[in-house]
Amino acid sequence: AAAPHDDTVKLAKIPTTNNAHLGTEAYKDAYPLQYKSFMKNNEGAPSPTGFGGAQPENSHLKNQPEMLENFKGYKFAIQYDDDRGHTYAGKDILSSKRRPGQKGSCIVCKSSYMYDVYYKDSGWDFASKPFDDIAAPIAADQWFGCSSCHDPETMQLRIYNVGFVDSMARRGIDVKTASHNDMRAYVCAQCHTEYYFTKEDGRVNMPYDNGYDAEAEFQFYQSGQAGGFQQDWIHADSKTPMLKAQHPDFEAWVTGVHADAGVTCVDCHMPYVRENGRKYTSHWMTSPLKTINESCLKCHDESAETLTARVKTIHENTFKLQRIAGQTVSKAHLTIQAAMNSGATDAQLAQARLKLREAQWYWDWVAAENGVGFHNPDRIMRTLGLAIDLAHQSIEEANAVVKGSL
Amino acid sequence: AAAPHDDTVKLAKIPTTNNAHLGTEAYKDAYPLQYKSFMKNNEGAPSPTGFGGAQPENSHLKNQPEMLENFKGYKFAIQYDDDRGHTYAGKDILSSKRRPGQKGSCIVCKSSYMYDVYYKDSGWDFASKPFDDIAAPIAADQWFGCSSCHDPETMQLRIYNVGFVDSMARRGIDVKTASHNDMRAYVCAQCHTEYYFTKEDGRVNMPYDNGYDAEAEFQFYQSGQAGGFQQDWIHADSKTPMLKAQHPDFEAWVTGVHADAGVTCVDCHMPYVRENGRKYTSHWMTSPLKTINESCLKCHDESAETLTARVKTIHENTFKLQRIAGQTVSKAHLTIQAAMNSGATDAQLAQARLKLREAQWYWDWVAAENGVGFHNPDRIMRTLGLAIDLAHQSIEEANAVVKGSL
Amino acid sequence: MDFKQYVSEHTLKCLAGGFVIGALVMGVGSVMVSATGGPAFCGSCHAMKEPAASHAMATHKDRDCVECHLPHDNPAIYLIEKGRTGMIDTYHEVLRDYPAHIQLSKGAKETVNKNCLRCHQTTVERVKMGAAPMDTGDCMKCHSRVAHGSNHLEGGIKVE
Ligand code: HEC
Ligand code: HEC
Ligand code: HEC
Ligand code: HEC
Ligand code: HEC
Ligand code: HEC
Ligand code: HEC
Ligand code: HEC
Ligand code: HEC
Ligand code: HEC
Ligand code: HEC
Ligand code: HEC
Ligand code: HEC
Ligand code: HEC
Ligand SMILES: [Ca+2]
Ligand SMILES: [Ca+2]
Repeated sequence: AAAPHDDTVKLAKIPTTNNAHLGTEAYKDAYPLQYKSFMKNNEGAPSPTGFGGAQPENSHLKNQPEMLENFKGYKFAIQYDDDRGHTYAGKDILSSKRRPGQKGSCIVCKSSYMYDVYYKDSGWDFASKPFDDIAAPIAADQWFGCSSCHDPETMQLRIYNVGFVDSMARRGIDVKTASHNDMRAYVCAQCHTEYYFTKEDGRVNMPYDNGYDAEAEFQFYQSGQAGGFQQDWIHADSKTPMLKAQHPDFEAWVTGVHADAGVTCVDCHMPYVRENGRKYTSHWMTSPLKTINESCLKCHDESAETLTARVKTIHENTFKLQRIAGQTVSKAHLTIQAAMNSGATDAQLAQARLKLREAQWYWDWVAAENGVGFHNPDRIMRTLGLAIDLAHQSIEEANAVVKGSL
Repeated sequence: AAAPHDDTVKLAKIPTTNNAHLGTEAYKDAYPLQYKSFMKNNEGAPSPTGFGGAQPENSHLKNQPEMLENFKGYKFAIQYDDDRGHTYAGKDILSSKRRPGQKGSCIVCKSSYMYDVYYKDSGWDFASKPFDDIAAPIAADQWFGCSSCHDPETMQLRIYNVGFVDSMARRGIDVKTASHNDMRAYVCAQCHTEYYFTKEDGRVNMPYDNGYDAEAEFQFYQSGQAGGFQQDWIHADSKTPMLKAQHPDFEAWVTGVHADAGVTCVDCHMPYVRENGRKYTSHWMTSPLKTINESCLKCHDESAETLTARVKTIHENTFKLQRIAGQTVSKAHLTIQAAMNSGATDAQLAQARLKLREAQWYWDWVAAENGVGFHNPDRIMRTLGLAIDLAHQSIEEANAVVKGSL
Repeated sequence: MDFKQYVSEHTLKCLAGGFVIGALVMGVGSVMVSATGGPAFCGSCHAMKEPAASHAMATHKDRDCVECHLPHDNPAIYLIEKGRTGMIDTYHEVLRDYPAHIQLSKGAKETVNKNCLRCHQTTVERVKMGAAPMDTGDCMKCHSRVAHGSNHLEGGIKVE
């Protein structure tokens, strides 16, 4: 279904010695245009909107200090950065202060080594082993390579993340028979999505069963559909069992206006560009506003300025509510802690904690999503509205337990 | 600037005896197509989205009972209906339970009698006189006629509502020299906008000075820019000085994505239609989804189903937060009342009331806007997010005054 | 050596080449003129492949490109304009420096609008835009896709 330009692209035989086909260098001579543009992922420029961007050490914790409270007791309070180019995927996980103590499952979205070596050999066994052991054999070049998206033999787009394949199957979607257009989203979706590690064997799974939005995913975790998995951690201050949301870019996009029109991640983030009059797919996956002519103006008649300003406006409206939601969630953690200090029991605080867990989930779902609202404005804003409401309800509830209420 | 057809359409001499030119019948023979389509405003069909529509007695108070609390002590708690066709403008104001006790200013947006007779004669004098006296000479046919939008002599679009002209002038915009395209929005904006009656002489004025959005308009009222006008009423339960927002359709639209692209009210609500291969402007101003082919599909390539579903999704996301905001505002009124009953003083409750006033303003701005989010989704959702946050803050504040807080 | 380098080192030659093509178009008779106004000729350039492909899918696929994109006020202006724009097109085609998505310049929009009216005056003559389309934001505000289909179709980009 998903041949890149079918017969028009000359197929090269990529060497497999030392798993060279899991890297990028082995493809350099055969596909120079794609290789060269992929290397642009090393560039670290800010976004014209002032949100996102690809600078090193662009710390979420610095830009939104409320995260320090909200993730207290969990690794995300130690280091949590804005994402940057794909070429950094390996470097950044290896140097992340979140790495120590992790399991093999963390390599799933950082290298197709997961599939081409480990999974083919012994299924999900690698997932529960220590990260450092599993990561050791992966060479620098193999952390994120062409094989993350392409079948090295056919150069067709492929989904190697078996967790995504299984999760989609539970929704009745067979990604093996997906249309070419759908593949242009699924190939990103396999990583750019909310996930959790199953309690049973540590495999990667997605909570899609009830639908793709934040509310449906919360329901998934609440109703026991995640099996033994119940929380990511217990919050240090409020002692609430928390969920961490991770980059639900796919889920945000899929119910939005662009997905309605069949516009995929690739259309915006990997537009067709030209060299010597011939088109090829840009492999610089970054803010589409850096390539607005190719990414947006092929469909939109507005000027580049109008369109950039519009994206910025959506970002600003989103970020305004995101900060309010995040800060109210922080206050709720502290209020529940204060209630505990005043002698409130777990039974008395159950409601307040449940509301806080849900509130933080909605806030985090948006904060972890990378489009800062753009991928689905009204859906994202709805999610933030729910977060604000629930966080306040939690605060009011905790106060009521100790102080009573009017 | 705004001739509806320059030399191409025959101009008819419209009789002025008994102010016939302020009605519709006098235009019937000269402009049969426009007349006939204008009469379709009498049709009372629901909208395909299930929101809005043009049914009689479609009561906001029934669909959102929280309004009964939120408007307590003010006329809007007695009767407040969804709008319907322009042909009902006179009928509905005369039969409204909100009518008794009103002033002449209420006729401003119901009939150009305001301008062509009263204003031309003696300026804004009519505005402070009793409504019933001012309304008495206006014949059934003259309540909303062709002259509401057209200069009866030239048939050009015109703005007769002097209050709008003055308010725009304060923003540096001279509507007399507006482009034709801008006129296709201003002609609606003169009525479909937030307004207040000045304390000084009861004239209609718009709070545009700091910007068009809900936050800028709130700042206008807070900073004394409205002169002697400080509130619409004192809330019966919470004793808070309240503002009522009224149909800010223009303000919602003007910073949205369609306005960016120069798409005006008329493009959607009065599309071109054809008879015998020639175009004329539909004068059935209603939900554009009833004429989705002419209203939307000329610019959009999505199917009618996809587009209708999208509008409905935006409505649903908006309405979800709108209900939460409205209900939280209700709770805030009751909480402040309870605080008063427990002996809290006005000084102690000042902060809680101020937050409630602002919260309700934001909620009402959206509830009174007629696009149910569509005219500017992320802006509207931001406004609702602020409402939810502030209403809860008010509740927490009032509780803290009496019960203390953690 | 890439094209840009080639052209910047041989600017004069290229301009002369462009001029010759333009002059040819202007100079040759009406047979040549009509042979160089349709999708087959216009679509022969790389830059024009996408407009030609989208045109082929549009309701106006039976109208020649020049029906819309050249002024039809009188034959002399038509020919001068054809030569002038032909040279510009050729220059940028050789340079390969045209943007990913070419957009109509202001003058080109006016030309197109006048041509819409040439065929559709009767349809619009009873509404405001009949006399002065540009004032209403032009025909393209609502009909930009009648001539080139669209990339907005459900199912994503069709023209690639
Ligand atoms: C993050 C995903 C991703 C990575 C990593 C990736 N590609 Fe691609 N590649 C794509 C997509 C998506 C397409 C467009 C395929 C389509 O629409 O059929 C594509 C297309 C291609 C094509 C077909 C020609 C074209 O330009 O459309 C070639 C050749 C190619 N890639 C080579 C490479 C090479 C070499 C690397 C490593 C340097 C690489 N790709 C890395 C996603 C990726
Ligand atoms: C289902 C795919 C997936 C899994 C599993 C996954 N990641 Fe990621 N990771 C991503 C994606 C996509 C990004 C980029 C988007 C983002 O940062 O929001 C990312 C970004 C990162 C970054 C750089 C940005 C930051 O957060 O500081 C680090 C470090 C990282 N991951 C570490 C880990 C660790 C440690 C694990 C295991 C606990 C892990 N990842 C598991 C997909 C995944
Ligand atoms: C194998 C997993 C994986 C796949 C497949 C994948 N991504 Fe990523 N993506 C990541 C990780 C991990 C990062 C963060 C890297 C870092 O910050 O170190 C990232 C970062 C990004 C960024 C941030 C770049 C910046 O400039 O800030 C963008 C944009 C992006 N990905 C888009 C895409 C698109 C589009 C596709 C599909 C064509 C895709 N990704 C496929 C894992 C993946
Ligand atoms: C219609 C265009 C469009 C589509 C489709 C789209 N995106 Fe985006 N994406 C954007 C824009 C615009 C931004 C914000 C960029 C900015 O502000 O600079 C963005 C931001 C991002 C970022 C963060 C980049 C950064 O600068 O840090 C990631 C990662 C991302 N998108 C991934 C995806 C994935 C995965 C999909 C598909 C599931 C997708 N996008 C679909 C337009 C799109
Ligand atoms: C392949 C076509 C395509 C591409 C590429 C595309 N769009 Fe769109 N865009 C659409 C369609 C279709 C809609 C829905 C409205 C419509 O039918 O015009 C839309 C809607 C929008 C809207 C209004 C919706 C909203 O959420 O406010 C904005 C803003 C927008 N696009 C910006 C962008 C930007 C920025 C990019 C590039 C990063 C982009 N688009 C890329 C087709 C596209
Ligand atoms: C609510 C505003 C409004 C009312 C009331 C109204 N019109 Fe119009 N009319 C318009 C607009 C807007 C146009 C389009 C003008 C333009 O773009 O120049 C228009 C255009 C016209 C035209 C020009 C031809 C055409 O179809 O575009 C005629 C004739 C006309 N109206 C007659 C009438 C008659 C007769 C009535 C009363 C039965 C009436 N109008 C009531 C707003 C209105
Ligand atoms: C600045 C213009 C303007 C002024 C002044 C104005 N209205 Fe309206 N009125 C409108 C518009 C526009 C609508 C339709 C939109 C809506 O209902 O939201 C409307 C709708 C109505 C309706 C029908 C729907 C409903 O609310 O039940 C009534 C009744 C009404 N107005 C009464 C009044 C009264 C009484 C006054 C004076 C206190 C007044 N109007 C002053 C513009 C105005
Ligand atoms: C003179 C004041 C005035 C002007 C000018 C005006 N309106 Fe209205 N509009 C009203 C009033 C009043 C109502 C409510 C009538 C009722 O419910 O009785 C209304 C109702 C409506 C409705 C609701 C119809 C339904 O089916 O529910 C729409 C849509 C509408 N107007 C659009 C427009 C558009 C578009 C324009 C400009 C072309 C416009 N209006 C100009 C005062 C005005
Ligand atoms: C891009 C199209 C578009 C533009 C521009 C637009 N509207 Fe709307 N409007 C809509 C849609 C869609 C709805 C929702 C209709 C529904 O759900 O049935 C709506 C609803 C309304 C309603 C309520 C109708 C009802 O069914 O009760 C009013 C009144 C209204 N708009 C007035 C205006 C005014 C005044 C302007 C300009 C300031 C404007 N609109 C600009 C598309 C538009
Ligand atoms: C004269 C042209 C025009 C008309 C008429 C028009 N639109 Fe749009 N619409 C646009 C443009 C331009 C955009 C911005 C995105 C883009 O560039 O495609 C847009 C964006 C949208 C979007 C995405 C933005 C969002 O807020 O989610 C939706 C949905 C939409 N339109 C629906 C409608 C509907 C429904 C109607 C009819 C009631 C309508 N439009 C009438 C031109 C138009
Ligand atoms: C019926 C009139 C008509 C015909 C025939 C026509 N065009 Fe166009 N052309 C237009 C219009 C209208 C636009 C503006 C489209 C827009 O704004 O999106 C346009 C835009 C263009 C553009 C700018 C790029 C773009 O897509 O907007 C190019 C280049 C172009 N045309 C070339 C051609 C060629 C080559 C042909 C013949 C194969 C052709 N046109 C036939 C009306 C026409
Ligand atoms: C020699 C190759 C070539 C041929 C043949 C060609 N074009 Fe073009 N055309 C181009 C290039 C290159 C551009 C972009 C110029 C630029 O970047 O300003 C262009 C631009 C255009 C534009 C947009 C110009 C503007 O400034 O708005 C139109 C319209 C157009 N061409 C129509 C045509 C028509 C009609 C024909 C046939 C009579 C034609 N072209 C034949 C190469 C060509
Ligand atoms: C050379 C004559 C000619 C020119 C120039 C022309 N048209 Fe047409 N147009 C036609 C004919 C003939 C039809 C009937 C459809 C057909 O048989 O191609 C038509 C059909 C239409 C239709 C109805 C079909 C549809 O696609 O919705 C519209 C709208 C239209 N034209 C608008 C325009 C616009 C806008 C322009 C300028 C960009 C334009 N036309 C330029 C001849 C022309
Ligand atoms: C504000 C939007 C708008 C603008 C600007 C506009 N049109 Fe239209 N046009 C429409 C609508 C809506 C229809 C569909 C009417 C119908 O189907 O009954 C239409 C229909 C047509 C048709 C008839 C299509 C058919 O199926 O027979 C032609 C021809 C046409 N327009 C030409 C033009 C020309 C020429 C211009 C510029 C002078 C123009 N239009 C500007 C909205 C517009
Ligand atoms: Ca980034
Ligand atoms: Ca209505």
